[in-house]
Amino acid sequence: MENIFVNAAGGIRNLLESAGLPSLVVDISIMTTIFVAILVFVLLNVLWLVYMERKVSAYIQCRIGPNRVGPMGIFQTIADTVKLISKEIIIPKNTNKKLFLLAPVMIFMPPMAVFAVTPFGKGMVALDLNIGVYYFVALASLSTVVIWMAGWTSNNKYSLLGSMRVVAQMVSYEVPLLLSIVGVVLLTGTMNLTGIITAQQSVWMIFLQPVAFLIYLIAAVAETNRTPFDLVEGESEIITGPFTEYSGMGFAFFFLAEYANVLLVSMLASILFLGGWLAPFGLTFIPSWIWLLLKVYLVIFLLMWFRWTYPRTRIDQMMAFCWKVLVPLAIVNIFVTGIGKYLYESVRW
Amino acid sequence: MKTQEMLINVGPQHPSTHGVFRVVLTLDGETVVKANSVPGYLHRGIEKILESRTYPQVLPYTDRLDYLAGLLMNWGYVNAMEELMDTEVPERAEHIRVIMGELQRIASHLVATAAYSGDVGGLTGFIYCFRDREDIMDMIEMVSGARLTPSYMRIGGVAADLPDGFLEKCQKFIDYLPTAIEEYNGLITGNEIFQHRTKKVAPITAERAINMSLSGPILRASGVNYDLRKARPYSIYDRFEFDVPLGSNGDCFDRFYLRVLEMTESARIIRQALDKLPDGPINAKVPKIIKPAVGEAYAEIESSKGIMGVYVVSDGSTKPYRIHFRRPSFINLGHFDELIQGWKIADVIAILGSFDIVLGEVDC
Amino acid sequence: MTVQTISEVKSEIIAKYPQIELSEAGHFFVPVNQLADIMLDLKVSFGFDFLTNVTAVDYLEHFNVVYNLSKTTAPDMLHIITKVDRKEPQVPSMVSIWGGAIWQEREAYDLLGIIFTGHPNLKRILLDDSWEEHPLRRDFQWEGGRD
Amino acid sequence: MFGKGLLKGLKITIGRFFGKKSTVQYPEERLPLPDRFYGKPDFHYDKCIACNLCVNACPNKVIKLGTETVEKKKVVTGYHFDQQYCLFCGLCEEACPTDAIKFTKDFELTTYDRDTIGIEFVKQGQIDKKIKEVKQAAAEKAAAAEKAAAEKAAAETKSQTEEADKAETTNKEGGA
Repeated sequence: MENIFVNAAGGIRNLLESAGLPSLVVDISIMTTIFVAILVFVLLNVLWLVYMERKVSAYIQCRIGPNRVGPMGIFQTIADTVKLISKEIIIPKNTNKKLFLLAPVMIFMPPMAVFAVTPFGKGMVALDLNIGVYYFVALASLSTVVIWMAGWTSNNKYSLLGSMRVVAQMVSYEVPLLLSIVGVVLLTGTMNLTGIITAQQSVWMIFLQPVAFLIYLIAAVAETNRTPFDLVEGESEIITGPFTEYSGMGFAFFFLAEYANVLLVSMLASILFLGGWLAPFGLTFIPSWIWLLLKVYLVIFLLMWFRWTYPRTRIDQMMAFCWKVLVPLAIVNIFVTGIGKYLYESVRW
Repeated sequence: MKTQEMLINVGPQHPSTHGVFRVVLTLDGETVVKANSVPGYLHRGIEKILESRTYPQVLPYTDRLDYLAGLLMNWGYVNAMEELMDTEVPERAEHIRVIMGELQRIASHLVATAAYSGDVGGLTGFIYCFRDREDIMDMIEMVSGARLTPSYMRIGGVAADLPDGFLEKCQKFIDYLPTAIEEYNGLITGNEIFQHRTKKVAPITAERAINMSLSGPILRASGVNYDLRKARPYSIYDRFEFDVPLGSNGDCFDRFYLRVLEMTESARIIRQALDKLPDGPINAKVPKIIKPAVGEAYAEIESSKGIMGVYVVSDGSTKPYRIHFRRPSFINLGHFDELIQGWKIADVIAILGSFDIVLGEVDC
Repeated sequence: MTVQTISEVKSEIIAKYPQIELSEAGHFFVPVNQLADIMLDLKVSFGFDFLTNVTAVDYLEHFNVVYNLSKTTAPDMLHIITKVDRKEPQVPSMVSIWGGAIWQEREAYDLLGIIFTGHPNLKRILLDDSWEEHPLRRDFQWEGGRD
Repeated sequence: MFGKGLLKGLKITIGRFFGKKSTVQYPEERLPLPDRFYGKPDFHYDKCIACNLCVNACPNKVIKLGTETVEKKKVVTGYHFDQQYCLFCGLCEEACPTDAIKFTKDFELTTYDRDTIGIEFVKQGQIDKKIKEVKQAAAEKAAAAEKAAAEKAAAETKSQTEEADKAETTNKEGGA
């Protein structure tokens, strides 16, 4: 069980090599297989997350939620997707058609690209980049541009307001997110995600960096545009913000991309703070990738729980909270971490 | 660099204008510079329709004014008719009216609480309030046969006596209500994000509130103790013990929280009315064909949104010459344009929610 | 201060303004040319600070514009009627005295065509701006509907 | 302390997450409807006395009652209920002296087109039967009346003769 995916990849490689193919072709086909596998993994998870969100919200609200399509309504998202695919894509007048249609396609790119460097289990990483954290921070913020693109080309004032908010919010919350990760990087001394996980062998980062975890969590909620920071969509104020004019599959892409982002930030939270695929209490008979999934879903549940409990903040309050509370707190955290590390090391030697 | 003001049209199709209300905002960034309300998208000409209806036939149309408080609208009309005709309503009927009216008030305030929670983005609070409102709707259905449009009151009494099992059900609900209110307070009122969103937002001073003829929870949130049930008791409200909750700042939070407090007071009134409920007839002796003498009457009751007044002019025939409704939401909204200037677009929704308008009533 | 009953208040008002006619039902009939002054005095000297209701009735020969005033401190209410010529229905606006009249007067203008002089924004409120008639007038003709 | 309210909210929602659900799965499960529920109207042909009270009570002119006078008796020939305009206020039910119009608990009133939403309660068979009954009753009554009249006439002639006899006797007596 533990090495089922690693062994499968090795098996394919052996098979291709024994067929006498040149090593470049073998590498390319192995990479392609891995990326397809990641894509399938992400899409399946996203579909499941949509279903899960509906179920969690329903249970919190004393309801049952989807229960008609399949057992417990488990195929509801598939039915919805089929419906959305079959719907007409309406393009508003006086828009830049190419950009308008490009935005929903592009929205999946940043999260998908980041998944390339995330370790899914022991030895299960497509690209073991030594600056994984840096890569994540650099790429994740790209979705701002895509959402801004969608809002601007929609030629709708609500979309414009929404995309203005996106830029303001994402750019601001990028800062505390980054600063909270710096604490972890300081302690582990590496930017490689696998390295960060193995550095947590003795103790998880959440116990060494509780403040950083809290800041990361709050910033992650803001980065994924979820309540209490879902001002971008803010359906009671600006309809659905930048996505107001999208219909059919265009809308579905944005919708699904939100969950891909949720998956991504939760995965990083578990990698950076919850020990990634490390098994707690020595329960190693459960495969590492299952442990990672369990942790990821714990964080996702936390995000959903927040969403269905809290109201939305106002734009000025949200920005004030970011710059006046989170950023100073994160900087203080870095200082404390640095001093702590220095003291700890000087005591040891 | 040059900035430009933006004209944005909120409504009539917008998720949180509580119906088909429309307001044209001039925005500077996200801040409102100028606002222009445009009601009337639900105007059905009820006052004109009623010119060709007989007096009892007016009743079902009053349900459709404030459709979240149909019984109170019924009451407003029959109250004016009883003043016009000098009818004495039997004791039991008055008690039933108080019980049903206060239940309806709780239901209406529950919707206001729910919608407000939804307006600031907390959908779970919305569902919780609606879950508990369902019990009241069941009771109203049990008594009148319809949930939203009860048409239950009659000139000189009520349509039918309380059915078996109602009293127990009502008692049970009143006993349950405090736990429900505690839940709302925990989830909505006590939430810091919610408080930041609503406190100190769009305060109205007491003088301004009186000058703009605001009424109901909005007026009382500014600290003006003017509740018709106490100030000018109609029906049998002078016999019950209850307090009029008052706000101090007149901001969105006070307007919201006042409704939660009023629910408790309504429950208190219902409890007393249930204890005192006498036996006896439920209808006064009213002629079969209602023909009031030539004259006119204006009477007011305290509806859940504010002062509901009905002005009836009789020309001595079976049909009213003119009926005018003083609809609280309509008059309260008159202050809206002025109030939202200088606030953010998110606040506009919060302020509108705190006004608790029902478009059936605004547009009539 | 002694508490006055509503009838005492009414007789005091009548004593001050003999031009007001008191009907049997206790309604005040105020001539339209003195309406603004009397209303202002009712607010300032008699403490009627709350304008509850403004409406109008069409009697085919004339309009009755009806005002209901009350106090937030006492249960008193006044029912004031002023007769307006039907050909030139002009009434002074109460917006400068009670801001609450702002939408009610617009409604009366919209539905009955009474012109409130001095109103800051006398436009149609419920009906569309392109509408031409005033539907609550008794001679309003329309097509369709249920009757 | 800041954050207390936030935590309390989380506690409430997690409690509800594991708590009892309060929804009803509609087509399979249904809530009981109270007896007074105003659903689809129902009309009892035999109870109707064609008094027109319900037509006059209706605020929205929903009911059209057709009557025909057969043998001096009003027979209902049509009772059209234009359901799309019904306000479900129950004023017709209240006005009816014989409970001929009643509201049932059926609330699923949607139809696919406008033509089928109005209900014509009276069937031709019912009218024919009623007219026949009325005619029969009238005929019976007429026959009975005839019989009675004949009997009466007979009795009258008899009494007349008796009276005449009496008169005669009195006259005779008087004369005597």
